[in-house]
Amino acid sequence: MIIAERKPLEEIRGMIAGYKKILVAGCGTCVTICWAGGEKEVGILSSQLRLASSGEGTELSIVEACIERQCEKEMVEELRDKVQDVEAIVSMACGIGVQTIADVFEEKPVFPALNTTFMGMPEAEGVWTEKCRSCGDCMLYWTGGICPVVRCAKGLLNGPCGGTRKGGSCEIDPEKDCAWVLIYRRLEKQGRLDLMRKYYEPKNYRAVKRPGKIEALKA
Amino acid sequence: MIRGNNKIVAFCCENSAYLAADKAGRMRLHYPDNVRIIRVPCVGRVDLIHILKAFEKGAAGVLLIGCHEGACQHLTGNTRAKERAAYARNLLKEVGIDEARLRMANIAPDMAQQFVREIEDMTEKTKER
Amino acid sequence: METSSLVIGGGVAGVAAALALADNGSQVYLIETEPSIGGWAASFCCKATDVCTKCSVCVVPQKLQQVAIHPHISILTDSMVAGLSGGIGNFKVEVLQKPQYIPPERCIACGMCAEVCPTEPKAIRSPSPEAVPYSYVLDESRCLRLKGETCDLCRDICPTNAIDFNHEPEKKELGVGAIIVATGFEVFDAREMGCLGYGRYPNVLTGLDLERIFNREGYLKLPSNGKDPKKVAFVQCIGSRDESHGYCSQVCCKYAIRFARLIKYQNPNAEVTIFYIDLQTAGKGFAQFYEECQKNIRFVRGLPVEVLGTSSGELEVRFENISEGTVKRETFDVVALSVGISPKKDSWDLARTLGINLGECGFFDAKEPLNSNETNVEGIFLAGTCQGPRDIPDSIAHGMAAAQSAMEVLERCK
Amino acid sequence: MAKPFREALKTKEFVVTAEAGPGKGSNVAKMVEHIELLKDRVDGLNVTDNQSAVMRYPSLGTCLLIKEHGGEPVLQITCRDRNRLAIQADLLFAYSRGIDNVLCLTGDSVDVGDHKEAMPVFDLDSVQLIHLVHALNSGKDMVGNELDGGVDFCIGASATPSADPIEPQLIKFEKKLGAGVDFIQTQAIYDLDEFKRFVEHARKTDAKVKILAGIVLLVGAKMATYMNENVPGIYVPQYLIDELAQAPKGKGIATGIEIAGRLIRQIKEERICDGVHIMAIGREERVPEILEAAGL
Amino acid sequence: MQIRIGVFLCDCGKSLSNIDFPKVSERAEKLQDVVHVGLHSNLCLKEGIEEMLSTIRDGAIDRVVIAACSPKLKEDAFRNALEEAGLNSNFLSLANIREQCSWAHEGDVTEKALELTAMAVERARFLKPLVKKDVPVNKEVLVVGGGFAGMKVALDLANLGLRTTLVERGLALGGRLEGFETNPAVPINSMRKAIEENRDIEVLTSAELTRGEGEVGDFSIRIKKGDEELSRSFGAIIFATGYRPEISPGDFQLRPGVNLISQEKLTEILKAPERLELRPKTIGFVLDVSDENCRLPTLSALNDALAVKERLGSEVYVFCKSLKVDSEGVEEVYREARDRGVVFVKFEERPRICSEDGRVKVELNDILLGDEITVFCDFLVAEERIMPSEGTEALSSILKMRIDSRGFCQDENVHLYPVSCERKGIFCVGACRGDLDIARASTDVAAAVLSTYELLASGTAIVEAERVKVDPEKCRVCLTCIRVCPHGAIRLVRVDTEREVAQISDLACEGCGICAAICPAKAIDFEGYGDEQILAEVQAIGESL
Repeated sequence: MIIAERKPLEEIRGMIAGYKKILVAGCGTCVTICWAGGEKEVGILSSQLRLASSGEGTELSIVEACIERQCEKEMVEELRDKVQDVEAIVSMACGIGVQTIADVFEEKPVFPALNTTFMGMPEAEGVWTEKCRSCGDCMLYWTGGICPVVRCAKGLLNGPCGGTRKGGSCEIDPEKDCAWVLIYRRLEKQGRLDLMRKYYEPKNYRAVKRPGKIEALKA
Repeated sequence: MIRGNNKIVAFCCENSAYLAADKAGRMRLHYPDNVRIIRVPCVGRVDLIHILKAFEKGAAGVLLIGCHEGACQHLTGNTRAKERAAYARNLLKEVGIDEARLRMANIAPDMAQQFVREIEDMTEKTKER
Repeated sequence: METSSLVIGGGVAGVAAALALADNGSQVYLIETEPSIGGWAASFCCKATDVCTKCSVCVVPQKLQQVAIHPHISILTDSMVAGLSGGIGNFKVEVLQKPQYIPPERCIACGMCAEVCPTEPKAIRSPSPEAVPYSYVLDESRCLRLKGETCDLCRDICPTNAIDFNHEPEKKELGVGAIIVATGFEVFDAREMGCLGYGRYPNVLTGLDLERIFNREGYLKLPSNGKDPKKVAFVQCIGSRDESHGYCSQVCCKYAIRFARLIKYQNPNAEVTIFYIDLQTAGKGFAQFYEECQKNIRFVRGLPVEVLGTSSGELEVRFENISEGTVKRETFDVVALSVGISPKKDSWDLARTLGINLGECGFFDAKEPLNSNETNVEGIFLAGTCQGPRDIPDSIAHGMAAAQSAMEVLERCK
Repeated sequence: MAKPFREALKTKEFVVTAEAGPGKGSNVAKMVEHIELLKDRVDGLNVTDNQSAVMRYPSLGTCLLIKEHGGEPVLQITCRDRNRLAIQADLLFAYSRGIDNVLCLTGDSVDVGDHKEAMPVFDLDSVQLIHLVHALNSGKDMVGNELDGGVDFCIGASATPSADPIEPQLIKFEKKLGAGVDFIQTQAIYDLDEFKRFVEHARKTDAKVKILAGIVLLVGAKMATYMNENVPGIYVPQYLIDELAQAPKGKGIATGIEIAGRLIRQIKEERICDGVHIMAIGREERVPEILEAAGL
Repeated sequence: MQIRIGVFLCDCGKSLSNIDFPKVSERAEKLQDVVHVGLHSNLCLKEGIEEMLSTIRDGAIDRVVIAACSPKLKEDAFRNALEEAGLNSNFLSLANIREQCSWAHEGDVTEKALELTAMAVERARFLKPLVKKDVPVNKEVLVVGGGFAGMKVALDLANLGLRTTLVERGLALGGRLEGFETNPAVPINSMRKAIEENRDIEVLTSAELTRGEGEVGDFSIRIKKGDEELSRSFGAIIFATGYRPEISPGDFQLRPGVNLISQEKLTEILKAPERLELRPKTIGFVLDVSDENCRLPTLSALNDALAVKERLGSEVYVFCKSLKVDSEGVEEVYREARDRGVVFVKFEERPRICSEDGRVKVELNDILLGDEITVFCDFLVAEERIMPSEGTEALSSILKMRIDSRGFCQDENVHLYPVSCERKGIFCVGACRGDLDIARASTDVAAAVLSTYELLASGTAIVEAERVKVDPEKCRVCLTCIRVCPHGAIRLVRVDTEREVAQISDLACEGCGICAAICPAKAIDFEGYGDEQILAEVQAIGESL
């Protein structure tokens, strides 16, 4: 799932400075689930914007909306009526949603309210961690299902660096586990340590041509 | 432009703070009449948007009053409210509203005096606006 | 055969029992000698600091609420059991109710009667904030009208015409299948221990006084001068574990420690000392709390032999510090006597009326250790502190347990 | 003119190298001093590559300086700052200027350095780097294109004998040996028994590889405890810390030098390994004293 | 459909003199959707309610706002009245203008009274009807743990006609009581027999819970018995898993061996004293060394001490810090023990214990004598630390219930005492929820039995359907509500063939609204405390009227 977090209010206000009528559009999928851009967050941001502008006496009227998925042109269409009578759009979706809206409503300026951070999963209530960097060349089968590209600070492929801290935490953050120590422990549990002893060639960082594009010629 | 008023919105857990307020009345402990109590089943019910909207309406201050930690009938309601209040204070800071205008308090059903004190404190805090 | 039931006593245990029975469909008569239910616990205070200290007082008002509005519970206040006939499954209980000059179901607690009452102090008492039912009470001994004088001020002003001076004591006969006795306890009268100065010095208080002070005022000030207490002493086992009380009251150590903590919390520079014989710190969730308390509360083993007022208004406590084996004098500005739970003096009468036994300590006697609800009379069960000392949760549990025994009887009656 | 380092590795029975840490800025005077001071007393001067991710005068440049002053440089290359193209290019250049010893490292993370916002490259890891050097040595670049004019590097790698947990480290270490290295240079060691166990283990995988024990000069108890808490893979036993602590004021470093000397002497006498690599971080001028203390 | 709100003001017998009621009612009439304003004096009394009903009955009103005394007093009466008048009982909105307005402030509070009324009116405009409905509940009960408490639960429930399945991890029923030979005689064998004979009790020994899903009325449980796994469903679950005694040698500076014996060992000895080659001269009991805040060790020590006196006639010492006498009858036993010559020695610093020529040497500072004493014991009976029984944590995580700070069942929350836990339909009795003596345990049992009976007896439960409701259309299935619900009342269910969404069990829901507050999709509505209803009140604040 795509994880994002909201930008500081100041930054958002900077973007919309000068506009008097805006649409704040939430997205009902990933960013709702990671508490960043769902209906609830739309309400909070809108309220904050109103408070801030009223605080300094500038007028600002806000239309609130939240749609199923902002990454689908057809779904974004639902916003058209609302978009008509606003000067600008603040999108609370991931970068994909923002761009879809920008494509669909070319004439209107679109501003991102979120920073799209990574693909991850909920670790605990309200905590999300990055798990995949979509390298296009998945190697999880020989790393015990733990991705070193993401979870090792240096993305090393042939084992830990010398920076592993006491107890097996990462050089850059004692709170973070060293991915390779985790991999070692899991493979050991599975009796597959031979996989870790193997030498792995330098990674192919062009497995996916960037910008990525897949044409599934099925069906 | 939002019309300011001097109201204090107090979201009161009906198992504790709301009873304390009733008791204060029964004891005729007079306190400032600018407080508006909104009864909630648990202070954990109070959502950020409720707090923000109260300020949009121009409230001078907002109080979340629940049971003491460890005494919430829903176990986590009051601790969540506490965290939520802390988060809300950041949201308020972002929009340039003095965080002191939002407070989370813990009060037991029989603590009429403490309830009154909370209201008076908040009224004091919000006077010089 | 009767499926309704009688609960004698509207304290925590009685209320718990009544609720349990009523929730299970039995029609419950809850009779209470006082004008309002709730017993002692209703006047107690929450002892939370910044966190809950598990005194359980806050569960009481809710239970009272539930009882007050429960469709299957009829509350008879100012009432007592006058006679009993029949037996398990169909008892006939004779209940005597004092004159209801102001029947609760008619009083809207507007308070105008008290305002106009000419006597001083008023013959019409306003209910305590916790009172259930929340209605005004007329004090026979003070009311001019009842003394034969002509005064109708309250009756005339009462907007609901609730007041009726001609009200007579009422006899009711109730048919019930099972009876639960939950008459509760008496707080030990600290005056009996004259040497400790209770009643003589304003700053010598009892645990009960503290409960009420915190409940009403919310903060402890010196009764003598309204200042913050600086040096506070708690004295344990007052009316427990002595010649005339061969038992541990079970509640005193815990409430004393909680109060000590609360006082510390409200004014951190106060020094608090607890004098004790054996500290009873067992019980769910209490261990950690006790550990915490040891950090800033002084525990001294040994009980004061005497408390004397000094010229400067302080209290000199003479005690034997057993750990050090010395007799010491130390002055405090408040001495709190942790009074214990005593059996009710009038238990005898009820015991006779119901034909149930009293134990040697003066509490009602349970048939066997493993079922402390059963009495020697089939169909009559005991709940709460009338059977032996208990704290609030234990009383509630015991009340529910009594209800369970009663329920079995009622089921058989169906 | 010093003897080539690879010769020393082959022939000398106790090899000594010292670390040279370049400074920030183009002024190389101090560096030259150190080179002059040490070039004839050690078998190799080992130059760090933006050590601990702090931008400095380049390793490559410093190696050239050493060459010019007649010393024997060992080029450290990390994977942090260059991708596979840049690394190969640098190596070709180095060799063309007579720099033929290379120590292959992963490199500290940029997060610990002074350019925290930098893009961490790590296109390769240390094991892959070793393979890459071998490829160059065989006259081809890593994708197999012929080189016009090949190279012949003496290849070194690092190891951390007192890492915890050690097992994953050993596996990686075996991979390095497997890739083929001429010498191993370890992270600082203080606990010799632990180190002996490590050497034994290494020998099992590769009997011939030369092992240089890392010796970091302790300048005081504070530094020692600091390293224990903050520098991964270094562990200074308490008794050494106490020894440093007991040293009279200002004499801390003297004690440190004595400790270093003692360690080196013991390693030499007990033939625990093939030599030492002395790291007198920022105190290169004291290295001679260490050598004396060690009786070298 | 136009909303028609009736506002009923009560001046409490004209006693609320600091409110100008005519003014309030005149202004209230102007509020949106208000079609009737009535001024009353005793709404809380029968006649008052009758007055109100007469107005409602003629159908002119479909929402009722009452501005009077605290809702805590008469809310239910009012709701019942609405029902009588054929209105849904949820179409009621109250303004507390007595306790929290007239009585609470000095001087004229007409404005506040008006605003409170306006808030209630605004709220009323968003009220939706709530329907009561019957939900079936499974009448089977699962009892976990076959010790005294578990057995008693099963028997008592059977008495009340509820079928139980009694799951015991061990080979046989009985639990720890076997050891308690010297404790108040528990009719353990007769209980066992009664259970065997009772057709309403199914006993599964050497069986354990492996999985648990669902909520009160409908728990589906997997039980592993031997190598087969049974799936059962139950309406309620009662935990009676007891405790685990533990001797930690660390607490006594010597290993448990010949001289330092466990309580079980002592019981063996007492059962057959003749087997001892020579009678022990002195036996000591040491308390308060492993856990100063525990009752059970004291209870067994006292009973055992008496038994020793009686059967072995040895000298008996009890070393302790504070004797725990706060259980029924313990003080008496204590006194009896002293009369029988048992010596009680109190200490502040824990005693120094060591072996010396085959005996246990106990050195300590006797605070009553005020100096050091040394006692040699042939046996020292070690104090047993009372621990949660094995697997308590696992078990409670299977059923998503909290454990307390010491690892026992049941969170330390007074509202759960005595026997409830945060999940409706799950009860904890006896020592599994802490250090409870057998008398307290049997009280627990009775309490839990009655609560269970109340839940299940009728086979159905009446609930307010969908008071808190997840809108399946809006639910993003983020699982947040499921994770945060303190009562484990929410689970995923298939709505239409393929899609799963969160659904709240009306029966298990305790109506706290935590889920509604946290749902990032705003998919959860809480009738009575819904966002629009709370916000409606907020909106009415400070509106000049």
